[in-house]
Amino acid sequence: MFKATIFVTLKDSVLDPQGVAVKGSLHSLGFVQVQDVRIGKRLEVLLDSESREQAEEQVQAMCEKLLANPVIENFAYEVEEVA
Amino acid sequence: MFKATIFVTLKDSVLDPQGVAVKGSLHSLGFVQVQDVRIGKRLEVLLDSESREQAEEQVQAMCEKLLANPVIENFAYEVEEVA
Amino acid sequence: MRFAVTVFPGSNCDIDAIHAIKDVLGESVTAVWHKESDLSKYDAIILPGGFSYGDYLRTGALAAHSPVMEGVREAAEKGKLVIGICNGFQILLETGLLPGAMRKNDHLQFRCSIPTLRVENNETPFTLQYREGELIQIPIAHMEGNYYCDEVTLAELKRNKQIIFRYAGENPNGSIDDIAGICNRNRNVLGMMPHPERAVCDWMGSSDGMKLFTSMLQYWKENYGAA
Amino acid sequence: MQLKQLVKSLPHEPTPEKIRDQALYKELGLREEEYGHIVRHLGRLPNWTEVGIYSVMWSEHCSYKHSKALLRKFPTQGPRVLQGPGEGAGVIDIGDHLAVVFKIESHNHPSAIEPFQGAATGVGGIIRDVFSMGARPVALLNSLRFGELTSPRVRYLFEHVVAGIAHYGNCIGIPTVGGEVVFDPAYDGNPLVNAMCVGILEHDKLQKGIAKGVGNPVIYVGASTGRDGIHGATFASEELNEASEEKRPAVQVGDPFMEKLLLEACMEMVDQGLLLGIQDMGAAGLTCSSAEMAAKGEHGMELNLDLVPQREKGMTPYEIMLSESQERMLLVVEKGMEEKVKAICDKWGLQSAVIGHVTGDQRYRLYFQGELVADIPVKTLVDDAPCYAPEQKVPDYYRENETICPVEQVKDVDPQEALLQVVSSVNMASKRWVYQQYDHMIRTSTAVRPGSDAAVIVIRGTDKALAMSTDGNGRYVYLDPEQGGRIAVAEAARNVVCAGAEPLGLTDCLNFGNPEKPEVYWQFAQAIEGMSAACRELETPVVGGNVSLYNETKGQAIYPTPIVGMVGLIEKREHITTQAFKAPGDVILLLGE
Ligand SMILES: Nc1ncnc2c1ncn2[C@@H]1O[C@H](COP(=O)(O)OP(=O)(O)O)[C@@H](O)[C@H]1O
Repeated sequence: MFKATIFVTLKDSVLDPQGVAVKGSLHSLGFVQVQDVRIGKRLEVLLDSESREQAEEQVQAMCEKLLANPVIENFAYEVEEVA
Repeated sequence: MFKATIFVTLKDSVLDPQGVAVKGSLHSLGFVQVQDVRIGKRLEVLLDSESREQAEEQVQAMCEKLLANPVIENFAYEVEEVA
Repeated sequence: MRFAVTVFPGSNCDIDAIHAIKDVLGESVTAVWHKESDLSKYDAIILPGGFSYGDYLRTGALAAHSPVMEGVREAAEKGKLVIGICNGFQILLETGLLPGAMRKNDHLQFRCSIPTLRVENNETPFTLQYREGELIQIPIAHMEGNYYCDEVTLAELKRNKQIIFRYAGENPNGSIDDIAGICNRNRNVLGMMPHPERAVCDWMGSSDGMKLFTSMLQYWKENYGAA
Repeated sequence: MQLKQLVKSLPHEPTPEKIRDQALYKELGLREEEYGHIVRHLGRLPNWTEVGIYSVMWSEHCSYKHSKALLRKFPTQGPRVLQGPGEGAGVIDIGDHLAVVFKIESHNHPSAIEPFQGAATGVGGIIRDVFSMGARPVALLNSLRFGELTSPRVRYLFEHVVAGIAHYGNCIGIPTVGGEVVFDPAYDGNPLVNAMCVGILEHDKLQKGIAKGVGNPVIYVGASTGRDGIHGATFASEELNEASEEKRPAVQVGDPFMEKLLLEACMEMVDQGLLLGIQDMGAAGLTCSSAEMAAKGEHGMELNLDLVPQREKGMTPYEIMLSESQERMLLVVEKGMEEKVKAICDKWGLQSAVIGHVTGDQRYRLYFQGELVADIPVKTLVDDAPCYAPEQKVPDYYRENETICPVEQVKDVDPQEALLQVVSSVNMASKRWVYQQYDHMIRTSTAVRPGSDAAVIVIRGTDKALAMSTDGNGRYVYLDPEQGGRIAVAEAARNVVCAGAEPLGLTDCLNFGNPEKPEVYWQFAQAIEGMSAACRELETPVVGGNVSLYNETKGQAIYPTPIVGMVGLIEKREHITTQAFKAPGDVILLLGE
């Protein structure tokens, strides 16, 4: 079994309305040192693949097809073998 | 300047309807090896703190106060110094 | 004119679209389940609002891979009329039939209201009965209507007059350039956040959405003969 | 004990003897004498699963043990009433072979712990109550109470409750057309979140939560069962205290998308006439739905818990039975109809499983890994639930108030200043911030949107429309529970009349403090008297409702807050009226004293 941890983040050029709002809330809570907040996703996918290579290929394909939107997002992932 | 990368994930026992729906879609796209999907958040917070210790303290407090909902979520973070 | 309304798991404005076409416009309309991929029988396809697949992951993303979207793509290529309303717009973006992407409203809240729109281009099959610059009232109801595209795409949208509707008063979601609806280069695929099907009788609060549907009808009659 | 233990106890659970000796039943909210009843009913010591089942069935939430006697005072009959209290929701005839189905319910405690999910699942639960009657849900309303907005905690609760209500209703596609919000320090630690759903039913589609026909299959439909919400039902019957924080993981997460699928699948089954009985697995989950269905049908039931779809590994019978996972329904169909049910579920991508069958012996039997783990006379769970009539006492504040003359105190107030203060208070201010987060137009039948007295929904295919409103004023009820109760009913009726409707009937949610305190119980009894009197006068029967007791934090009770959800019928659309002044020169009339 393999576990892929996938990170989907907004491209730097895209304004992140959620991040802006959270930054505002943090400031009003007194965390004035906060300069910037960006919010992305962290997905954990458990895969019953034959090999690490196969798992990685599949994760790459999933990200391209579904998990990230290339117009506004980037993705990265790590795959590890689990029991 | 310090950059904190914060991961907020649903507690294991809490239902993740989003993960269930994404798993279904991955299956119908042919990724039948997928056993489980759980979706959480990844936040990047840029902090103008005096020291790493201070930054870590602040991040811990932010998570407890705002960024994670202790009733249903766990959090973890890493802090690194950036230029 | 033969209309189809696609139904995804979680669609919920499908009945409203059907009601507007059948009972108010008086045209034939069929609900098409997301597993069907042959839409060749229909002249116009409506992708209705709602929360297809719960809007999980990204709004419209999971629905974009449904078999019915094959049929929608084909219909669009053949010059048939395709309109995506709210969640339907989001699905069209995710399939790439329209450019750009959708983000959460800048105030992070769901917003339901009846904003004023300006008709920016009345030379499309969907707007030919409106005047250019006409102010109309069409309800919105969404969490993610904050339209985004990069500058190159925006310039192109402007150059080709693909921006069809803009919010004329307050922008309710933070969309770039106050965009409320855009079409493709061929003018036969329209995506819009406001719900014209919710503005087809005065008692609903506005009947300004009616002309969108009668425009489609007029266009079809003029270009393809009988209705 | 004579009868040898045929019923298994699981190795890691406390033994029946230990449950007795260490009074472990008390942890589940059962009293010593209640435990005694259980032993008598079973003729032996109950195991852990059985104690758990009794504890939820006999909790305030399921059995109304402190309120049943008083609730009987409500007038519940009327020429138009097709179904009074006792089922998922009340049903009133509106002609043309149509009926209106509606109910209000509280989700106060879950919302105090996790406001977004607590409020969202409250909405989900009340929707299931309505469509399990065979009705198509067409509108949602709510009634909310919070402390003062100056407190950050209150703002957090307020924002997240509203967002949670919006999330569920918007996603499932039912318009939220009305409601009310009041801020008062009395609700500081204990917000109230009451949600109401209204549906439209064709007469011949009326469903009941009943199990009958020996050998008929019992079918589980919807989301898998996890450990969520275990103890929710008993939890809702306890005061909030520091220890509630410990029970936090008990809060369940809602999935409106799943409920939309469940709704459509159930509507299809109703249309095809497949169902003999249907009941929502809400509070107390599988236990409450199955036991009530069996008891109502005068039948028994056997369930094999291994067949229950499960989300988590290693769940015990206790956990499976008490789980409050959302978006699940229990069905009983004619033998042979299983495939048809499955085909509909498959179409909607829902899981379904035959988990047992109806029996003729009025016993409630559960099997787990091949062993019998519970065997209970089913009627004892429902009909033999304890019933209390606690002591009543007129509170001191009430006596003291009798000697005060409030008119004297306001004599010196400048009316102009007072008016400005009143219109600028949060309680009077526009609630647009709230209702613009709710999709109130979906289904394109909302003729009067939020912002007027009552909301109006037109009924397609007819010239008719329904007006609806939720109202209540805790401060009035606190000052004079009997009068306050009357006023709540009258206000709701007036709102509905002002929309052009004739009031048909109402549903109520009685939010009170700890009934074991004599002063609180007096308020409760008085309010019910007042409400009943107004109902009789206005000929608006009570066709359903909900009781939420123990609304206290650190021993301090909220204002006694009965909420009334009134529905009225508008025969012709041209009769619909709204609140706003229409044109200059129109005459303004003042009716009444
Ligand atoms: N929680 C709520 N949900 C939906 N609508 C609400 C809510 N609170 C207030 N409203 C709407 O705002 C309007 C004014 O509410 P309120 O001030 O309580 O009026 P009234 O005193 O006339 O009952 C009503 O139309 C009501 O339906």
